[in-house]
Amino acid sequence: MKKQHLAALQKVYLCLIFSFLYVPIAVMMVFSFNESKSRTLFTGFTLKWYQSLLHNEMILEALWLSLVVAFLAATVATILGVMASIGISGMKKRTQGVINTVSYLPVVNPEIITGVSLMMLFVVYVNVAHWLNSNPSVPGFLKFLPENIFGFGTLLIAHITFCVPYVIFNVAPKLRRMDVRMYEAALDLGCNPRQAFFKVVLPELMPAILSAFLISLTYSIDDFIISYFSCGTLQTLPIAIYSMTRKKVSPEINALSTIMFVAILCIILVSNALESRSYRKKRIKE
Amino acid sequence: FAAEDKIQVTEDISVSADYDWTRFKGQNVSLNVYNWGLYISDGSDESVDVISAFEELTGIKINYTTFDTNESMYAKLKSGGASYDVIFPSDYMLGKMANEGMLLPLNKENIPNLAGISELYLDKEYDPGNVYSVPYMWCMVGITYNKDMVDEADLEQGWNLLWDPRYTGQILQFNNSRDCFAMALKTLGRSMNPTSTQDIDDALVKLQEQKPLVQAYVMDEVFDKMEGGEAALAPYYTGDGLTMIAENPSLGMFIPEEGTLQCVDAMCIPASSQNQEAAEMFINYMCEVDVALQNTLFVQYTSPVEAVRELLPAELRDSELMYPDPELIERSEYPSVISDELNSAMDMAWSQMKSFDDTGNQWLVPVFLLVAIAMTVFNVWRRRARKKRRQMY
Amino acid sequence: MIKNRKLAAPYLVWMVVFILVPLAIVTYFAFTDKAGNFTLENLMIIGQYSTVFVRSLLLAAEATVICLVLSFPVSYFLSRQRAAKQKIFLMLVMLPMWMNFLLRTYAWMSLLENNGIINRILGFFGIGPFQMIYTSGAVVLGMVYNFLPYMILPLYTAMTKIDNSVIEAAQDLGAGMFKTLTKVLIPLSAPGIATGITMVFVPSVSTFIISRMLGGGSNMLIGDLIELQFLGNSYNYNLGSALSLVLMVIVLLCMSFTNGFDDEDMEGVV
Amino acid sequence: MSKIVSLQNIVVGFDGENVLNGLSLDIHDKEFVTFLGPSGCGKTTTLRVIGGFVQPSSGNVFFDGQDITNLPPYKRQVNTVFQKYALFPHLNVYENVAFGLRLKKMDEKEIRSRVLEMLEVVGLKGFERRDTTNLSGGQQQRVAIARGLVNHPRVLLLDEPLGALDLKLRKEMQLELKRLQQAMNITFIYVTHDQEEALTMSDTVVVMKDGNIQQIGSPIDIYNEPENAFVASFIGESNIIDGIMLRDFCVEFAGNEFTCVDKGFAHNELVQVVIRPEDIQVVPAIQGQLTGVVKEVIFKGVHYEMRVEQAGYEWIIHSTQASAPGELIGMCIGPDEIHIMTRTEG
Amino acid sequence: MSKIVSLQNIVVGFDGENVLNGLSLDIHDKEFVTFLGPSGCGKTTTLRVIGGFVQPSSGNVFFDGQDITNLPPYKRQVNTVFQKYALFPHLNVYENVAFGLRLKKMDEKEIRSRVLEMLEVVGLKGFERRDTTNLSGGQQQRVAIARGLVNHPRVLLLDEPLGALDLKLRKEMQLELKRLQQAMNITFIYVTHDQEEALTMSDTVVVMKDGNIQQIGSPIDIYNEPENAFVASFIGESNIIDGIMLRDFCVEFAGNEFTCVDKGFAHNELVQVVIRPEDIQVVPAIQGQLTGVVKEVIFKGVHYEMRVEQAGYEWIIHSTQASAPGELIGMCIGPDEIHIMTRTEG
Ligand SMILES: Nc1ncnc2c1ncn2[C@@H]1O[C@H](COP(=O)(O)OP(=O)(O)OP(=O)(O)O)[C@@H](O)[C@H]1O
Ligand SMILES: Nc1ncnc2c1ncn2[C@@H]1O[C@H](COP(=O)(O)OP(=O)(O)OP(=O)(O)O)[C@@H](O)[C@H]1O
Ligand SMILES: [Mg+2]
Ligand SMILES: [Mg+2]
Repeated sequence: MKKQHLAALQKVYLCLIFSFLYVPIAVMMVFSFNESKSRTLFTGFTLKWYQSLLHNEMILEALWLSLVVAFLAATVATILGVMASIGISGMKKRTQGVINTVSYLPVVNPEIITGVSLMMLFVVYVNVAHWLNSNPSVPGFLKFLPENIFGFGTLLIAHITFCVPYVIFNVAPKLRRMDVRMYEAALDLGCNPRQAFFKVVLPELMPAILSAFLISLTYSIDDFIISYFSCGTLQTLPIAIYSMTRKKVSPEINALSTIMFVAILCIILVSNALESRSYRKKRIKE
Repeated sequence: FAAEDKIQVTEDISVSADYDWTRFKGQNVSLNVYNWGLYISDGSDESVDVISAFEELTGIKINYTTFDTNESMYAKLKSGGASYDVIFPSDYMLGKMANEGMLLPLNKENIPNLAGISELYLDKEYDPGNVYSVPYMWCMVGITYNKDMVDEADLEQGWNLLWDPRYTGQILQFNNSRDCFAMALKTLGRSMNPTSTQDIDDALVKLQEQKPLVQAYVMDEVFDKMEGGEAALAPYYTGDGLTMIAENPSLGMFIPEEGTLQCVDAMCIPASSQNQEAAEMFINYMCEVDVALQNTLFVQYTSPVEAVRELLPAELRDSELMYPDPELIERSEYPSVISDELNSAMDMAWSQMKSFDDTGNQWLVPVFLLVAIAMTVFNVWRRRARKKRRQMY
Repeated sequence: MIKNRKLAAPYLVWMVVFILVPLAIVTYFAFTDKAGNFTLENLMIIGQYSTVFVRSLLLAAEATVICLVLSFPVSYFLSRQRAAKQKIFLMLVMLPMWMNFLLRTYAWMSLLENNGIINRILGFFGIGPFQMIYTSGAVVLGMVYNFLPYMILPLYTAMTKIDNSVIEAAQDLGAGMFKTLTKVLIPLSAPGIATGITMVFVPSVSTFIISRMLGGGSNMLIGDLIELQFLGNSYNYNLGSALSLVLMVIVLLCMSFTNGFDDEDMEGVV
Repeated sequence: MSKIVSLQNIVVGFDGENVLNGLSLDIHDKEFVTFLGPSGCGKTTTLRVIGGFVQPSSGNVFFDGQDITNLPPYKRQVNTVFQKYALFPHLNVYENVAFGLRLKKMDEKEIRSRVLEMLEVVGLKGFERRDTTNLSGGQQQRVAIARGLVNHPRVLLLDEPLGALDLKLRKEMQLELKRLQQAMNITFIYVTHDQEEALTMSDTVVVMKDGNIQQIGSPIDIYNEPENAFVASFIGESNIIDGIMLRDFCVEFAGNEFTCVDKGFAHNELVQVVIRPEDIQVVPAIQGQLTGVVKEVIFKGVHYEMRVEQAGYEWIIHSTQASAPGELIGMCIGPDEIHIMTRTEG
Repeated sequence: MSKIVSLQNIVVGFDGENVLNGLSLDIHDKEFVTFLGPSGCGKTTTLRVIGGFVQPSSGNVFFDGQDITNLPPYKRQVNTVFQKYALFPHLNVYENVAFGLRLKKMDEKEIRSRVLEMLEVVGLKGFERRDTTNLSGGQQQRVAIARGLVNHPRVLLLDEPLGALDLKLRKEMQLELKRLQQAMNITFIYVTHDQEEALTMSDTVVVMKDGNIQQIGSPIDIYNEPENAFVASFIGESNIIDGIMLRDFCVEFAGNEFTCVDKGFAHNELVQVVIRPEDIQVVPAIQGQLTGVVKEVIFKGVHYEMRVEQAGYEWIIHSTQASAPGELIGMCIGPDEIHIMTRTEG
């Protein structure tokens, strides 16, 4: 009896929490179909914001930039992070501790500090380059440093910097827990160490690597503060949105978010369905 | 206008023909333009896209981005965080930047349209002789009000209306120290530009007095709030007031009789620009009558280009908000460039007002820091010791 | 296994150049004045902003505690579901994180305003309107909303490692629901709690967007203050760096109490 | 001996399938009772019903005469040693054992003396401050037992406590558990799927299959007098052959008539005959009641295991003398060694 | 039979302690060799030396007469079945088995036929596309074996492959492994700490202790003629008693003289006597060569295990007849059952 009450209570509670999480998103989606620009009164159904979204170059460009940066940053961060995890796993405990602690800094530091400190690094670099290039007593071959670095490069560097630690924290524990015998088995069956790495260790780490990649992607696409300080004259999607939230968010942005939400939901559902189907197939065969 | 001395670029835009618009064609020149958000006729809401017209006309690619405050724009340039070719600072910021050598003197030969700009907006104290700047838009600070919520009779109070406790929680105030202090000083009967720390201290008292009445400190969020009927009163720029009124007819705006701030947003070329000539071409283009007209129609600020007024629809041409009484203008001031010292005093006062409690002891933070570091060290040591103890087994 | 330490070299270089050097620069700025001379003045000035600090820490702490209280049961329930269901629920928890942070907060504005959706609905029943937006409650709500998943996920990860039989063992030995919670569940999810607290507290204490959008800018938080130094009217890198440094120390201090830089604990963080 | 735990018509279902189908069982005080059965037969579930972790959908649980069906686990005078120990990883050995006592708000001094005493009993003196996670399997095992016993439960439930240990440790722990039960003088209810373990330790063995009880009895009864083929084959290796009961004391199987000691079956009743491998005597082929060909001989130390084919049936024979594979041997089976059961399906 | 693997004076140390102390050993082709010994005695290490995963600090490994001490694992004609299988979880059954062949860049068709053939041999036909993680322990086990065997290694190393399986499955797999080895006709080197397993499967058993070899021999030799007390006690239960060899064929122990079949010891040499529990006959007290009091009787199914105290020594006796605890019984030991060893320490 009591257990049933508890189960019901649990369901109600979960429902409440999830509706808390989804109410704002629902609002956003509903008002992407709103006839007027009002954010609080639904005056009628329309698809015009979706249409005009397709013609809003500013938003589309920002979206494109965000996607490109996110993919590049996530890819580089994943490669760098995986290599680092492997390298670190071979080090002494104490060295590992130091490296982990430093890697932790971007994670636990307020984003604003990471953003500002990176910007200051770039500024220092710009000043140094400027000094080198303009100081007549510096030999000519040293005057190659570009001064105008703010832009895509700095944005990418900033994103990679805050993504790598997440990759390491995802991959390193998996690597540590991985069964050494798996690697030995590969050697035993005729792999040389290199083959063993690519054929056994890497696939084994793949789920962790994949989730690290996804995490990096998420953080990178959503990042506003760090990008804000390092983007130069460029505009990522969050920056574009930020400049809008200070006026009035165009319902086009709601439309964009709705599209993105639906797209992500579809990806998740499809991948889940595929997985469970192959799982069921396996079951049936048994 | 004779058709032959005009080049028709688009249906709505023609530019003067005695200017070599095409000299950069095919050279892959691009300009980084840094302007206020929603401050140009960009093609949205069925307006005319003046930027793409410029691109078509000259073959110069415009990389257009926006900022939201003078200060963030300044910070970005100052830090070297980006290099722009054309920027749109306001008066006092323009003066500050010029003083700091951040702007290039303009080559006026490349900007013949300067001649079309009304004397009223030229040669002001922030940039004597317009060495660095060409005015782009002009406005004043007024008070928007919601007719359903505000008694018209109260408007007599002028700036003091913003200190009227009957509107507690209905007032939106600038989230911008400069404008807030200007208003506070005005109600004290002083110049809107602080001249001493005494001014700042007194204004601070005034602002702290006002704080309980204020619903929120906002900048451009004001559009959304006022149009949505979230608040009754909000001081803001006249041009934006016109936009708001157009969206929500129950809004009104007035300029207090005792005088107000007038503001100019001007076009300048930062020192880091690599394409001064192209930038000057852009500035000249923006001063074309057709272009200025379109921008004014979109932005609803007053264009300094004299010929524009005649081309405007009647309700704008005769609007008190767009072209106020010259006497009122006489009574108004431009924000001046103030010293670093006053500026940081103002900041301190501003953040004090925002955090509205009494100030703490200046030793608090260093002492706190030391304690924190000591505790951290102790903690790490303790953890290490515990680990060691565990490993003993 | 593959003990090729050289593989870490690129990252180590990266780490030094893009993590350590920037922090060193921040520290340098914090202890110098505009002319580049050593000074403690920046840190002294911060003393006058102590109310801002206290307010930020309090609000962040409030948000963290609320997140913890809300998430604990959620994570527990999730960790006791069947594997397939767990996956779906986890996705549901993570999905909002894919939506833009600013837009979600903006949506809350629509909900909370005086003429907002909630007040309209309440008005329909003849209640209200209430002033909800531009209160510190709204700020805390925004923090809770935005950072709740960061609390749920690490807690959940920690709890999946708790075997059901351990809970049953506690009951078997005479612990009722409350005692099981305090003596077994909470101690065993401690790593998750620690990570969660960090992941919620840190961004809460430094946010300036939430306080601006939902708090109406009336009450300044540390994040606002720092932003003001770097992007605002004040334009004072030195003070901004000093503020950042202090904030960083506070955060690291909190961290050192909750969490021992153990990357195992970080696993659940997504 | 009085009944201490009594299950009456317990039905438990998961996902619509009944795991226990109306199980009834009495357990006497101070006995060592073992539930024995193949994996999935419901042993753990039965234990969990007694412990209070599973609510039967019908039926009642009595403890010392009182109905405790709806009593939550923490109010029952029963303690459990879980399959994988379920020690609290955040507590050291001492605190693990003291856990139950602390909940009773006992005096710290008394707790101390009882915990130390109990640790001594299980042979873990001096391990108080050790982390449980660093202990070996056998040591963890003993902590789990001490943690249960220190509360002086009336009944201790043990769910395959030795499942994870290796053979040698397992044998040692079997003896130790038995000794403990006698020393503490309380009831142990023990779950295993290892028949040797069940025989070695128990006073009473409950053989289960598919949620039903197959047989309850002392180890000797169960081994020597299995009630059906399932019990016979599950308890030790057996030769189980279909036969016909020609008349009292005479049974026919494997194409031959044998005298036996059973009677009371119907005339020509179809029966099953159980013969333990060690009960078959190997004799020269001509002397055998049956003859067969040796297929395989495996040395098992104590004896040789031979598989002998006779008329299509493969006999398992344990003998101390090895015959060569391929050899024709005779087999003799004494009347005492033939055990007759009524034939059942499966 | 030729030597296929030969270890000479292998020394392996970890952390400054020698795990193997100059171990030498020859393994003959096509034999089933088992390393048997208590946990930590160096069995796995020896196997890893042969497999190439551990480099001995001194000594040589020969394979088919060639020194392969410095050859890396992937160049040795040896395959290993790891303790917990170490199957590749990202590959299905087929791909796991095909792994080694693919590395040899073999023709896809040939791979297919060999893999399928091998899966059939281990009884996993039809399981090709299954995920290894969903297989039962025994099935995983067989995949691991197939993965090794499909490469046609000259020697297959197996490290406690049955350690994780339950008793029933274990017994089945033992027979199956033996059958496989005979079918494939290659050398198996097998590690276990379960003496029953070693006896059941091996052609040769190598008994190890603390990195040294104690005895090498056939299961029967090892069981019946242990060379020292360690081997005797490790292989099955034993009564080991100090005695004195009075003269050839006559030994004194437990206060009595016994005839035996051993000779060649020095006069009055101190010896140890090994007697298996099942070799002691229980007789009425007056008829016994020794008399003792029954302390404990445990029913073990096939027999009763009795602990009998006689003059301070506790005898273990296996008997099919139970005596009552406390009873005075006589014990008889035939000359054949007495095994004499020179006395060693420990
Ligand atoms: N919580 C549960 N939910 C669903 N099915 C369950 C649950 N617990 C047990 N079962 C099912 O009930 C049946 C009996 O399980 P039980 O654990 O009692 O078996 P067991 O005899 O202890 O087996 P084992 O020897 O493997 O431990 C099994 O088929 C099992 O799958
Ligand atoms: N890589 C290693 N580092 C340090 N010590 C090791 C290592 N491998 C083995 N040892 C030590 O060497 C000794 C022998 O180990 P080995 O694994 O060979 O024993 P084993 O006979 O296989 O035992 P088990 O039956 O437990 O598997 C043990 O004391 C072990 O602790
Ligand atoms: Mg069970
Ligand atoms: Mg081993």
